[in-house]
Amino acid sequence: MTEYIIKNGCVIDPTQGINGQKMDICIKDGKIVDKVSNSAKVIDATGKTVMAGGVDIHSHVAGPKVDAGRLFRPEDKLFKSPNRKSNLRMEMGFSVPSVSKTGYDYARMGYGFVMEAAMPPLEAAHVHEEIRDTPIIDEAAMPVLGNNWFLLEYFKNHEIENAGAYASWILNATRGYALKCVNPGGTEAWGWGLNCITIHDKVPYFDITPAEIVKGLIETNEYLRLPHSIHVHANNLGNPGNYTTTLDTLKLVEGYKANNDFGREQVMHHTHLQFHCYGGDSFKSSSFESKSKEVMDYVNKQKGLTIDTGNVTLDETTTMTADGPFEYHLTHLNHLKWTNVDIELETAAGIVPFIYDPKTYIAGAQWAIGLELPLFAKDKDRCFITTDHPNAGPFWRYPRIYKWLLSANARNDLIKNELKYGDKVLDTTYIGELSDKEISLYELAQMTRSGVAKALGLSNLYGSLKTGMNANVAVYDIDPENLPSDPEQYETAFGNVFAFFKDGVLCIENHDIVNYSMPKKTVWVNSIVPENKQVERDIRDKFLHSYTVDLENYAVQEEHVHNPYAIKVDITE
Amino acid sequence: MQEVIKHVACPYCGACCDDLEVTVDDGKIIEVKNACIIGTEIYHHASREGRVGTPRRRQPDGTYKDITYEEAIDFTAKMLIKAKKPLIFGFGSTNCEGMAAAGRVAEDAGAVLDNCASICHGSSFLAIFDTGYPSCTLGEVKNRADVVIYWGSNPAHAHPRHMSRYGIFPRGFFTGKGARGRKVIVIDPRYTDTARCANQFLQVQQGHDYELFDAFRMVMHGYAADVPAIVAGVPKEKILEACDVIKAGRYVHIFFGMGLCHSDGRNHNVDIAINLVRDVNEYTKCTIMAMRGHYNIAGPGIVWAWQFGFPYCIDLTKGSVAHMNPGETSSVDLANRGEIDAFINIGTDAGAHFPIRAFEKIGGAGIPMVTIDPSVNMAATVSDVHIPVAIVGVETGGICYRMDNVPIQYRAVVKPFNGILTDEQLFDKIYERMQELKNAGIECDGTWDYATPLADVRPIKEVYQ
Amino acid sequence: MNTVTITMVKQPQLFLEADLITPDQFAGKSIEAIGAIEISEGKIKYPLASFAKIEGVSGATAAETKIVLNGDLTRVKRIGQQMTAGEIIINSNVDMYTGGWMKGGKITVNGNADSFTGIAMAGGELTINGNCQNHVGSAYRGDWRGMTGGVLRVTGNVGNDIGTFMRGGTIIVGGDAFIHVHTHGEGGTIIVKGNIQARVGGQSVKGDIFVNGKIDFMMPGYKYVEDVEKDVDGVKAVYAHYVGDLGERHPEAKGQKVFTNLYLKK
Amino acid sequence: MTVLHLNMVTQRAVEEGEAMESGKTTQKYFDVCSIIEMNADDFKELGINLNTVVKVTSECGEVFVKSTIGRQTCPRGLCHIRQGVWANQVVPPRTQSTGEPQYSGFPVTVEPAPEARVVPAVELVQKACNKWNGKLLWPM
Repeated sequence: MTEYIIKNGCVIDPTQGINGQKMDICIKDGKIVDKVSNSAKVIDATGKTVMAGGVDIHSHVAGPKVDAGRLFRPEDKLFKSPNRKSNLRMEMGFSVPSVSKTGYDYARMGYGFVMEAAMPPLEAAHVHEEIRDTPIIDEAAMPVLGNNWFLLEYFKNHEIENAGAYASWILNATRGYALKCVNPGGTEAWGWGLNCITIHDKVPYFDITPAEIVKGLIETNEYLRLPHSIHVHANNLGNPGNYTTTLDTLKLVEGYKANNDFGREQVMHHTHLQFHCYGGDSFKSSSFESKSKEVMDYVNKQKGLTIDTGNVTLDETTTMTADGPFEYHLTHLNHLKWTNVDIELETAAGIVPFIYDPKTYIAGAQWAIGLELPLFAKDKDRCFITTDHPNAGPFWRYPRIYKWLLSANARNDLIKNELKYGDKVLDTTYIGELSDKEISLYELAQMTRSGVAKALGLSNLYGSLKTGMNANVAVYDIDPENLPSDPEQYETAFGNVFAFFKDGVLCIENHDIVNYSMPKKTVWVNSIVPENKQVERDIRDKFLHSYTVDLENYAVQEEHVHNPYAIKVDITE
Repeated sequence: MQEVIKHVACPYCGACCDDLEVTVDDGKIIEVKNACIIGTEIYHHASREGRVGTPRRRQPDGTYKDITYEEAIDFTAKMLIKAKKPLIFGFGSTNCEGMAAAGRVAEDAGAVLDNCASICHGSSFLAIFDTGYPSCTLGEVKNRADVVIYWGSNPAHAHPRHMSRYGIFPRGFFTGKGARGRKVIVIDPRYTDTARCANQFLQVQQGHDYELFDAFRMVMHGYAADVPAIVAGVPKEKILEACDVIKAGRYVHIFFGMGLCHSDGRNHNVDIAINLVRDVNEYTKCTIMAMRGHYNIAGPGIVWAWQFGFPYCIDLTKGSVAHMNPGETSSVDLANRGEIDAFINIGTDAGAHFPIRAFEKIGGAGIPMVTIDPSVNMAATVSDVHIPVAIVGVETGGICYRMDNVPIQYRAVVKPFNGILTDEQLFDKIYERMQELKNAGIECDGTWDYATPLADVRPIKEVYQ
Repeated sequence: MNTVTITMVKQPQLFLEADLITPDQFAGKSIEAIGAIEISEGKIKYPLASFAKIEGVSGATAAETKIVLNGDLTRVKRIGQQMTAGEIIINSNVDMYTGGWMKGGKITVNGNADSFTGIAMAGGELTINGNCQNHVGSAYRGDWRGMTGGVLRVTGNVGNDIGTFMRGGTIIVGGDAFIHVHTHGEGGTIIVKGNIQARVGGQSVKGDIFVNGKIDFMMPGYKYVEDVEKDVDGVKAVYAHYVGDLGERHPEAKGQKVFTNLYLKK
Repeated sequence: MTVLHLNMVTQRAVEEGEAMESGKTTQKYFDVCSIIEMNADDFKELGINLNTVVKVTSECGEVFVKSTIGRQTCPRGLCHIRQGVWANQVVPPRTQSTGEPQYSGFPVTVEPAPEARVVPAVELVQKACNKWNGKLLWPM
């Protein structure tokens, strides 16, 4: 097998405390090794930054809702799709790219692993079909469980073993990775056109509250000793004044401890926090303001939490979430087309195009709040960069977000020159207070590599350049010893990786994709629990009476899971 | 030895019933349980004498001569490369694996890729582009809906088990009374067999559904008083009565069908229906769903959306980007306008289901034509080459998308007849052959033995980077 | 202003896509360079000179460039697409998308134009001295931003979907329209001097529609207000003023709901 | 002789679906698809018996089919031929720029043609495509 040596680059690897040290990275047989033979192909990384492949903790890239977003927005392709490169497949779409563009663009940013943020269990086969067609990147998907009828009933009666047996069955049936929770209870209420705004609102019929659901999920997750914690999108997303709901939700972790063998320390990951840090009483009134500091103050002192940002990129994009009632609310704000899919017994989804227009005050404030979160974060290993792709902006804008974080000038310029209500944004958010704060490349690597992999329980697969790791390595045109004076260079360099290795295969060489046919993994958790006849009977019963597919056709068949990589977690041992 | 295979999904309509039990004896299908009359017929057809077991080439006298797969694949691959604008149409009856493979072929060939939605629920796509699609899975209807509306659709005939599995009769979690607890409204120009199951039947004047929807929306927007005395042939009292039923419902669901898509206004009949759903959500929960015809006609829309971003009518001839605009890149319009120079009919029958005045411009235009289908259909009878393939859901499995876009995993119950290929295998082989031909220097240079070369017209090489 | 004259000398077997025939593309180019501009027939790209004789001189800028097209252009699509300035005169029938997404300048077609003429037009003048097919001045699929500006004039008849999702500008139809006029409109003005079969102003939010002939089937959602005198394309007449579509959402301005106005000539 | 001016639609029927799956070259498909259904009063006006062959003519063609009233009743002025080869002989291919032909809602005339032959599907399609050589290769 081919050997490579990435010579003389400035290596940044927080997992080993390496910060810009000049060293060689050797690759052999897909792994990072201590040394290679003389015949190894040399990649000259002089004056460049070398990092482990990026890890995305939350991105909507494959599955029914993403695809519906592609399907219902032909205008997202018109004059907006890049011209095809001769040796690649077509790359279609701006805010919701085709699977080819998704794989290519992640590789171009130096990312090797992406977590699909929401997989409706009933439609898991669809997610795996798209994963098959997405080139280069390894993927995993989280089944959405915060409004699942089985779990609502088990949690109501506090049957954690039963909930665990069911969740374990779902992870295996869907080839899923972690327990995702979106608008707990609220999405079930949406089945009747209702919602749960606070964590104490009762879910219609099921007589349970979002707080009880979240606690139940935490207990189930730790009972199952899963690699990742529960992954929460809290109630009341996107609404002015919602930060109190957010704090209430975050505080639910108090008293719980992580229980797993994967090095994960948190018991809850709260996703796209930007959408959950709003003060004020309405988008229309001038009371709308940032509460990122209040929320981050709590996050900073609570070790049981990790978060990702959900940065607004000021683009025209497509919002999509399992938070059905939120999307219904959104379509009333902008009167644009609205797609909704309620999924029997499980979840829902809504999709609405949205324009984060820098000429509006709200978009400017949302942009600022998204940047405040990582700037406030004390522990960069617990705060990760996302755009909640495509909700706050497309993922391929990450390099632009890095620019805004790495360079205060870039941020301040934008406030001054591009935001129409820049002064008002300065008044109502904390971005002015942070006007000289910048993160380092080392911190960026924590927020996009090491920290993310740890929170996902995937430290032994991703996010590190330690010897023996799978060789996912990105080389960027940035010289840490001579940082660019023009912040635009950050965006260019992080968006067009100089070289990228995926599992030891040279995928991008000299900025061009040279190989996209390397094997890629579908990572999933094979959870094993004690036999549970009660749950088996409950499952049979629900399929007999309530589902419209046969139980025997529900689990994704082996032939439809592509390049599976199982992480076995056996709690019976 | 007899074997009963259970939980088999049916390859007929978009209801995708997955509870069939098929009895097989020595590779022959003996009995089918739980399927409707049409589904049953599909399984029996698979075992019937006289199926086509090898590819065939049409002879000048109209007879067919058996050829090998290699010859058929070579013909198809060469045709796709040489034609300036080949059209690949169909996919009503294939699995998603076949559609994904066809997507790769079409992109490499620079073809137009279209599916049966183009003449079926394509208008619904246009409406979804404009207005979105507030929908649900069928289980939501079964478990929650107490008001069900079938508008311009006739499941009694087109989706025979739809009403019993999902729409009217099933007892769901919150709908334990089944049909007795549901109010059913049917709106159609004809008094159909579905209408016989309705609590309320509104006989709309054919072609005027749009106006009737507008009247419904007026009521929802508080302008009931301004509704004219008769709208689209329906008296105002009946409209108001139906609106009262809708507003009083806890969960309202609208199923719509070809009655909207095939009449004047096409997409706008659907788009206003979707807007009515938005309006009704101000009062109570309301969702809508297209009554997709074939068991996997939702599939190509889904697969191609992730490959190209468009569900149908995908013009890949530019090579650099995909383009979609029904009315221009749609199969019937391409045929009407004489805008294609090669045709693949796959898993459908353009010969029977296109208006003949459109089809004759393909079948009678002297352009090369290939039909890929398990059976002899009308398109096959005028094709240069007919390539039989395995029947999905009978001889091969795969993923198919139900009308609510839920993926259903299909199973094979018998081995492919005479060892014929699946769609996926066939398209993969066509793709391989295309690479071989391209490597051997075969290219699209504007000439092809059926076409008149244009003198002095020289193409530009290296069309994109 | 300099003029480039293009005369079709050959016909394609299929159709030609000529989105690069615009003053913007021609400006500052030599005749040879213009002849080398790509037009495509299916997946083959040809130099324009393969199909047409090119004469004259282009201007330094688009605004100083006029293009005259002669010969049979019935099978040529996308002429004048996205043009920003200058002038195009087409002495023939043309195919689809003529003047699509145009932002400025002037196009005159002395003949009929097919569908999607002036689609998502944002400015300039587009005149068809003949009939058009469907989706004149309409939006691209899925886009809520249809025609936003400019004047689109058709002297003859038009088909369905005239000004769908229109948000600005003016469409004037000298003859009849079939169905769906100003559907989903949210601004702009449409004047139809002939008759319309049905579906005028359906789902329209705001804007103005003038009809001088008859409407066979009125939308139920339009309500008569009063008779008014209006000056329409230079001619004064009395019109019955309707507002609607009462079945659609409407914005408020100064505490009043804003409706689409439909003026039907008495 | 009476000539009716009707509005025509074409849609699926369960009989058509079943026959289609048996094969479009079969007698069964021929029997269930080559029929026109109309309102009883319109039928009476034609002055013919059930199953008499009629000629249906639209703007773009004509077809001979057997006449019935049909269980799923049409209102006066509307007629229905089950989707398939015979209906498509008269369906206008115009699409209103949507891709979908005018399958429902186009004017036809219906007149008795008791002497005429109802032509089999293959013959209709092959003739339209200039590929008819005078004999049916598929026995019905």
